[in-house]
Amino acid sequence: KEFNKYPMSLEEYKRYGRQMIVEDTGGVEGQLKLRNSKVLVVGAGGLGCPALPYLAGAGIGHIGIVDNDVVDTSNLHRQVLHNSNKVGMLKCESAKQVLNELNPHVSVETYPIRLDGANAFPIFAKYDYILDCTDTPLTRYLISDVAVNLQKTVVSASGLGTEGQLTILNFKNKGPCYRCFYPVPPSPTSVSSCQEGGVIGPCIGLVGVMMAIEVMKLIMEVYTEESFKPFLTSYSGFPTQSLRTFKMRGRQKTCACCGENPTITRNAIESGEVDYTLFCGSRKYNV
Amino acid sequence: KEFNKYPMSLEEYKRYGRQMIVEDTGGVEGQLKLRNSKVLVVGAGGLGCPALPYLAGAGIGHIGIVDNDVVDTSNLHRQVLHNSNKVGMLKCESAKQVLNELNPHVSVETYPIRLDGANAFPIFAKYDYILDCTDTPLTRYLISDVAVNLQKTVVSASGLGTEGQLTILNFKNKGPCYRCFYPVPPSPTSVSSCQEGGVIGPCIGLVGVMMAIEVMKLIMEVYTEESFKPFLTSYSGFPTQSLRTFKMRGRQKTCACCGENPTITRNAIESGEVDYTLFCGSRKYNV
Amino acid sequence: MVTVKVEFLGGLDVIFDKQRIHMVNVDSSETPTVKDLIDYIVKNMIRNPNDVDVFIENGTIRPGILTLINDTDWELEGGEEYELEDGDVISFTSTLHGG
Amino acid sequence: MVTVKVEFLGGLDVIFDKQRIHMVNVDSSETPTVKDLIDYIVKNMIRNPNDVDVFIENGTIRPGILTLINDTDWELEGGEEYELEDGDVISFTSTLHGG
Ligand SMILES: [Zn+2]
Ligand SMILES: [Zn+2]
Repeated sequence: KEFNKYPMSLEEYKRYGRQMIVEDTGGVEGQLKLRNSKVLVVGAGGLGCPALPYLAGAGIGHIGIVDNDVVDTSNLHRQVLHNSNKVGMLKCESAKQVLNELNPHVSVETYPIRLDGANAFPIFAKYDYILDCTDTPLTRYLISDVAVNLQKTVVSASGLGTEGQLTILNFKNKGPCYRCFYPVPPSPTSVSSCQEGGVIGPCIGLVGVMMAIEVMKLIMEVYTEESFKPFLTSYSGFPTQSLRTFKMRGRQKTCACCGENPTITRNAIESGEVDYTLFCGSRKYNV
Repeated sequence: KEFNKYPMSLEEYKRYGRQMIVEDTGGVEGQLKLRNSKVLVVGAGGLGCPALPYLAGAGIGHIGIVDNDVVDTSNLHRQVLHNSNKVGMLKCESAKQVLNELNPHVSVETYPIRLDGANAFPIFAKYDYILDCTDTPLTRYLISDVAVNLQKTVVSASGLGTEGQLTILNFKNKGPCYRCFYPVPPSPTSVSSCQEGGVIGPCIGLVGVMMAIEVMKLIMEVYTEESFKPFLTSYSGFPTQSLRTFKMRGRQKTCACCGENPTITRNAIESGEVDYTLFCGSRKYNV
Repeated sequence: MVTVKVEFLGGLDVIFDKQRIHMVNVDSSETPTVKDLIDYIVKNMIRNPNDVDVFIENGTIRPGILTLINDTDWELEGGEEYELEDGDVISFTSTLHGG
Repeated sequence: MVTVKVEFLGGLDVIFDKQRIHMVNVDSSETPTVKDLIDYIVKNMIRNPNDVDVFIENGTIRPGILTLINDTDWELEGGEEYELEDGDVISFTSTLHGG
């Protein structure tokens, strides 16, 4: 009973007070929603680095980080959660250190693995929301497919050069998934990742911060089944910073994953029947 | 001669390579501009925290940080460059530690002082660009006034709740200053700072990241005297994230600071003749 | 009669039932100006008389509030004397100071 | 003849002289559709024939490129059969994958 009367510690009230008094956050109730929520961030790179500290700062109770890559000097202009002393360290571990120091009330789990059809399900199942901060079409299809099969909502974003894109996939298992937007994968030759294309740190960083805001809105139920409309927001950093929100198609009945006769089932993904390497072409991708 | 042939070290080429291949950055030449530039960030709070690591990451050679405040638990939901172990430490020193670890090629100077008319001039004089990351109208007038008198361009931003604003002041000593936009200061009772009004961490964070992008554009001369048009960009985080850019008035001939008959001169500021406390009313402000 | 879209941004919506966007019909013998719109807002849209000071000071828009006509600073459009046209978007935004 | 604004976003501008925005006049015996616009773009606006594959695959917009009609997904507007009107904004944006 005492516990219900004061649902948070004094330290938490102090820590989150400035955020709780913003009406849109829903006060104590909203703060408890954040504390009880579990968010999985796939990729601790250019998007994950700016999203993660804001998620931890806001008090999202459980954060998972999937990344099997290690910190490299060439990452540091944009992956600013890491640093020069951490070159060679796993990005997920580097990020976890920072988050633990930022907010000890948040539990952080790391998964230093390369995400695939076999290992994704048990990990995703533990979380409420997935942030797709990866950098290849392969992982974008995989994350969306697994999320649809586990009924999870995904905040998905990407960036290159001075531009970025952001969308919400499989919203409450009613919104469109990645395959609704992109039923046919792009040919590998047409895809450039940031490794080849280059990227301005704060431009991809801004999109990562946007992802943190979107998942907070999902948790605080700013988006409802009534109010949510499928969208894709496009960011340009140069010459003038701008955001444009495109109204997008809804869930497609013909979608191979979320449609009426899905072939991209859990079994097909876990068994390797859906071959993401083949599906997206033979070029090697880095998660 | 050898020095001119390879203007940067191999480590720098590796560190900045992904950024240098973005056409808008101007390659090696643009990178050298960043390395040679000196940026002063006034305020290591909600705006400064996200701007600073991107400035350091991008390789801006000299960064100054003005802040006399110490880290408090209630800051950490939005001031994510600091952390729980640094509660009580000067924010400028906390930030400097992080930047030094992120990029040892960047020199960071700290100024743990409360900015005023007497101490601002010698500090500002050492820098090319000023980022106004403060949180009171008092400091916004002071920073703009000093910058105009020293012919410095200012990137000025602010935020509250789920919203933010960003503008460039005194662009190349030709654009409008803060007083051109706001010749009469607001009455103190009408001003709410984040202490009272509340703020969502990543919403103010996004605006801070925007500031880093704007100063990079200034350094890389994306904005020229021909292309620059006075603007104010307005960000909303809820319910849909959006940016709107308003076309603003140019420099005003009647402006008390940058106009034809200025009364806000260096002498008037340094001598205390311009009393920023009186000017903005009697309410106490925190820089 | 002229119909314009009026926006209250930067937190100004608190004195307008927390509604940011309003469609407003301004009636006037001559072509209505922004000044007429401001008078209309003060008379008809601010419910609590104590809130008038948040919007108006010394007979015009309070210092610290920017007025935009179709996303352009009203100083560039003639200020209070700007003549409203159907479909114009008039935005009032409080200047933020937090950081 | 119909005049529309065509935008190439997400890096697609590289095959159009690095220009993002183009004003395009589409002529057709009947009312021109987006399909006619795409044909026009391929025939008249892509200078280097090698670049056609970046834009078109199997006779339609390449997978990975989103087509927007006035900021709305063309799937909601009738796709290729959408009939162009003066002033329409047709945007093509390459999907980004970097992170
Ligand atoms: Zn689908
Ligand atoms: Zn001025």
